[in-house]
Amino acid sequence: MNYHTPETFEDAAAIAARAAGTTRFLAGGTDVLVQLRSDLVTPDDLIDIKHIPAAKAITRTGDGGWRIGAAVSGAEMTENAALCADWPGLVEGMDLIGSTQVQGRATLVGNLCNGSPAADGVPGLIAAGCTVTVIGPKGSREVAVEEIPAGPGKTSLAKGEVITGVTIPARGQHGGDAYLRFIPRTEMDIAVVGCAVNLRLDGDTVTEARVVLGAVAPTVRLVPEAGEAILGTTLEAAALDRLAEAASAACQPIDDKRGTIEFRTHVAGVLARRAAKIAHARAKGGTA
Amino acid sequence: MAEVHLWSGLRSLADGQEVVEVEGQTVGQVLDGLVAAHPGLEPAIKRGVSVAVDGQVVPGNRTHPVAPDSEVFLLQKLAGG
Amino acid sequence: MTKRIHVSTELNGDAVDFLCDPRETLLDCLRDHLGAMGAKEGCGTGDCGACSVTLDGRLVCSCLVLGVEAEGKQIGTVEGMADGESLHPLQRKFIEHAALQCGICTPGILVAAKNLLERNPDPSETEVRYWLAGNLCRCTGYDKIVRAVMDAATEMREAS
Amino acid sequence: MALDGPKTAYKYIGTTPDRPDGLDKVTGRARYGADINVPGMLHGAVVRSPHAHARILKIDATKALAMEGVKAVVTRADFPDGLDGEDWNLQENCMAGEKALYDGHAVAAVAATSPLIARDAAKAIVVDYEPLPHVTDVDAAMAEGAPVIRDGAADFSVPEGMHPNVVRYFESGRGELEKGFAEADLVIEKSFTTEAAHQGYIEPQACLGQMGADGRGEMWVTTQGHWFVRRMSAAILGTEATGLRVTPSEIGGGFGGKTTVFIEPLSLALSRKAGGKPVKMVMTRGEVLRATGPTASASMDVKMGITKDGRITAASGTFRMQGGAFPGAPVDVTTMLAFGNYDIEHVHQVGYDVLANRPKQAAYRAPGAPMAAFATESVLDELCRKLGLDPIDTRLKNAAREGTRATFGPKYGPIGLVETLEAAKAHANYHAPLGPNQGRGVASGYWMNHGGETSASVAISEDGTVTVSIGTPDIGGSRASMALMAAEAFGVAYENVRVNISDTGALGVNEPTHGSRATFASGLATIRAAEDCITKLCKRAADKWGIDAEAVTWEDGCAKPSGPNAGEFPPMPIAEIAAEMGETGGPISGHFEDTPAGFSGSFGTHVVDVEVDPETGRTTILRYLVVQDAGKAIHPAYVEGQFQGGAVQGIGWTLNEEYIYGQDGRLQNAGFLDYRVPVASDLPMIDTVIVEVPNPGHPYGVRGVGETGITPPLPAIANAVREATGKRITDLPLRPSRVLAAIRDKGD
Repeated sequence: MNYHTPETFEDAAAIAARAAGTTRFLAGGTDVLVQLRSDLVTPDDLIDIKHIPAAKAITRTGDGGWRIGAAVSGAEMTENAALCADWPGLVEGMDLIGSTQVQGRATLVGNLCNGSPAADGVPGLIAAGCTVTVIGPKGSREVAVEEIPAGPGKTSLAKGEVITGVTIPARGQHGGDAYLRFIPRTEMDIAVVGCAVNLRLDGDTVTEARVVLGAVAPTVRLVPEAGEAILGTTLEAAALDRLAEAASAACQPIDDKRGTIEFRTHVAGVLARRAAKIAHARAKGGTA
Repeated sequence: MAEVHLWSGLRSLADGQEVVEVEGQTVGQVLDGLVAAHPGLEPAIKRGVSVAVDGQVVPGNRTHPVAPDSEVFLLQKLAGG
Repeated sequence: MTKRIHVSTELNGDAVDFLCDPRETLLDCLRDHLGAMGAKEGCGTGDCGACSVTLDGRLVCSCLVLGVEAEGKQIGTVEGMADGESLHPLQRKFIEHAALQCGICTPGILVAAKNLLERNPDPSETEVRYWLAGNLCRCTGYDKIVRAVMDAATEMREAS
Repeated sequence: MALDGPKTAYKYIGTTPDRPDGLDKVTGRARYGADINVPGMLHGAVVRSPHAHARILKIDATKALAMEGVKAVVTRADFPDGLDGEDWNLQENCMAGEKALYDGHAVAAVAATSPLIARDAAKAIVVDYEPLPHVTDVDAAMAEGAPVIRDGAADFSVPEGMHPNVVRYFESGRGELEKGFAEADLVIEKSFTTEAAHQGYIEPQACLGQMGADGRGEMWVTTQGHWFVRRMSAAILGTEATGLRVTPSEIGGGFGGKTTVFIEPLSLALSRKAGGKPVKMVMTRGEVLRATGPTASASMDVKMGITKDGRITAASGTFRMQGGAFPGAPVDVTTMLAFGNYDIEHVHQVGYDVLANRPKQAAYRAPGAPMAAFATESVLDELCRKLGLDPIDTRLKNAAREGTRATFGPKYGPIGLVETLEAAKAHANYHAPLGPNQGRGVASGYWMNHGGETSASVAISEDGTVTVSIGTPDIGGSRASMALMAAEAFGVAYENVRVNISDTGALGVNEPTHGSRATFASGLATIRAAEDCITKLCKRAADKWGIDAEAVTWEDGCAKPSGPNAGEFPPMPIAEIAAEMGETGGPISGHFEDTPAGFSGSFGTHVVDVEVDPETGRTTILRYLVVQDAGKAIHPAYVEGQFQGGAVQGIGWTLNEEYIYGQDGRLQNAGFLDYRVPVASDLPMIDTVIVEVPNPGHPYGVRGVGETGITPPLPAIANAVREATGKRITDLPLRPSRVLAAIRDKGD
């Protein structure tokens, strides 16, 4: 295995483009090292992007949004009070991944590139309408986050392409987001179901809504029908019922060691309802 | 004569008896006496049994004394985790 | 065999270096190349926390860090907790509260708890439990561990 | 010098000093199984079957042996033929012969100059398999047409006509069941299942083995019992036991799982083949879960009858257990202890030990007891609920006590079940108010305990301090307990006692630290060896004073004349006798060897409060109380630790821990990510009450306390979930999907 430490993303992409065998980018390593250790994937070339200065930065964008470098750890995000105030749901999705120790290493972009439908960090990104910057042999492009996952363990990235970071839009007025997941324990599990909700309100009434489900389909899934179910409502009981129904209806889960089809389908509705209420309270200025 | 109580799984090996009277002043003599009287019991005893004499389990101790009026139970052998 | 890489790093304040295969984890390097056996491998997948160390002050699982990544970093392990003969309050409280039985998880838990108290000197029971959720202990049921951490925090606050 | 019955007043016993190994363990200095590297050592790795059941057609190691740094490969062909009984089982489990019997079964092993090379070489060994039909479920394995795992494995006890996978059969009971059930006002019969749970010790199996062509060698190993390692390894390798000297490392948890061997004989075989170079082997977590012993899984039918006023009239149970591809599921214990808590006139138990394509089960804390308790204590709870009876009062009404004839035959001596029930009833937790979706569950449990082969030595140092040598590895602080008992016996300070765990070359044979026996048996041996020593110390004093040895007594660390008739001499401290021992007859030490009887069981009662999320089926433990009889708590903090640890292992087994096999017979959750042991944030504090009903069979009244604690949680939590949800769930674990399905099911 060759270990590379490029200092620019362009160099990183070039190494990957040249490489003949299996290539992996190393940021937090919390997936790559597990695969290495269990002999699932032993890369021929391992490209550590942490020597790239921009990869480690959390910065504000000109329009009041945020830019999270590809090697920023979950702990660094959680420690950024302004980011947490803007996007508590997005950050809590990231924060739920693994232990304190894993938080010291794991990255949002890594979570996305691992391609797991159960990735806790991803639903919040999609709900917030984030994009990622992809650099590759053909130059740079900005891609909506929901276009990256392509199936369990798969992404739409081409050979030699690397994500440099995530762009989060400006929070704006009267907005709130939330992420909830269901796990059997209180920590340390992979999501059985995950749900992110991002809302904007006019008074009590929902004017924008994005609902995203994790672990109930081959990829993290934006569910427009679920968002529509609560548009123009104040999340009264009937609206929440419609939201839960739409969320459950969008599920195409599998039976596996972590949950059953029936369970995932039901709990997706439960979580959508609960997350929407939290997002609503946050949009109203609450700190729930 | 000591009275030896067999667990029911052993009774078929001892002509259906639940209680067998055996001569013996020690656990070892009692076990030997049992096998002499009922050879069918040999594999079970060879596999290992615990013996309770008057309520006290005395595993693997063939020299433990048995009085004529002692109550002897054969039990399945166990150790633990 | 892959060519081995030279790594210069700092372990508990001392400059050290070692040669390693790039596939070797920091945990492998600590234990097999630097002789620091305090960090343990319980799972190799970041699920048990027995290998907890700090890397530039950040709590990590050393099984999820490559040895080559330690270049130029500061590593903190359980071996660096006591100041000479004087134990860290957490170390003393773990003994006092019987917060260890077999002790295999203890080094990782001590490193993690020290990192917590450096950030949050007055944690609630719930905060302690969630901070330590990545440190499995199979012997104690965590009760005495949580008590020891809370008690050490109290003592450290009173002393400061 | 012998003491008459349990002492009652103590100076050291019952105090909680710092454990002697504490400093090493909080500083990272303590050395565990993997914490050893020696010059010239090789590293081993194991090739494991990816099939649940397959004929091994060919093993080709040519490529592996050609790799740089690879020094030896062993397969079953490197082990002797002709073993039988449990020795054959162990050999076959350590290294597959004609067939791989479960996913993860070892088929070859390799030694190389680095761990990475060994891993790469293991991947380069090519094994041709012919996959065979498999079965992993106990009921399926007994059913007609199930694949036969090993024909002829059944012993004498199995009745005619059973499937060949049924290898042992147990039946016990007394009275007339039909008459008993006829006397009942309410009879309930239910079927239950429990999944296999793993001991989950955080330290994987690890050893460093060295053996020459002459069959002599040494081993450093993490184990609960190094004499077992020696005997089993020698048997598997066909060498003499004394040729192998085994030194136990510090042990990172065992809970029964480290009472047998897996990689240990492989490291010796590899070493022997590699010219005697030491070979270090360390299992990965995946190997631990796939290939070391979890406990058995169980399928059970239990029927109990009760009168309106709460008297149990009759009970019967059928228990089917698979313990992997070898005989040994602890169904014998299950049948024996199933109804052991209670005084029941008419009782009957049947047990089946069944083979399945799973790893060979190993002992796990009270092996066999928690499964039975789940079934029997759930049925009793249901009877109480249906009749509106208080669960503690009902248990008190039926509780076994001194003189009760146990359901397995003999009469109980002094036992503490009643005392634990009374203490639980008086505890605040039993009266705390409950909110919506919350429920309280109660259950009791029992473990018989064990004596076991035991040797101990006590030696006096030149300065009068005391060295105790025992042979039971210290897993949870037992060195502190031994030091306390030695301090008490000698009347010397706790700090003046050092306790060592001796290697197999330095002490007589010892059984492992298992069966809750270490504090009982090694403790008893320590006290008796100390008394042997004290006799000799008294003799030295008597000689010096010129009086009869019988006229000298031992008190507070000093020899004293036993009365005015013995003469007027000032007390002679141990240090003074020790300083002169070279000139007064030589070194002074004491010994004790026995397979002690006199152990007595420990009963416990647990009370748990849970809250169940009605929308997700998730169970949260709100409060947990353990009350258990310790006989006499030597070091109460570590007794509490045993109670708490046992309870939390039981919580894990009940809620989320399980072996999950796919249709292909492969284990799907071979890691701590999906084999979900409880984490700190899952739990509340675990409240404890130590009850002390002294055991007359131990000089200080000790009962083993290690195992009982895992028995009541399974039913206690299920009973609490029953109250919180209105649903009786009869299958473990109570994973959220199962609980939610029960809640959403409109039936009862």
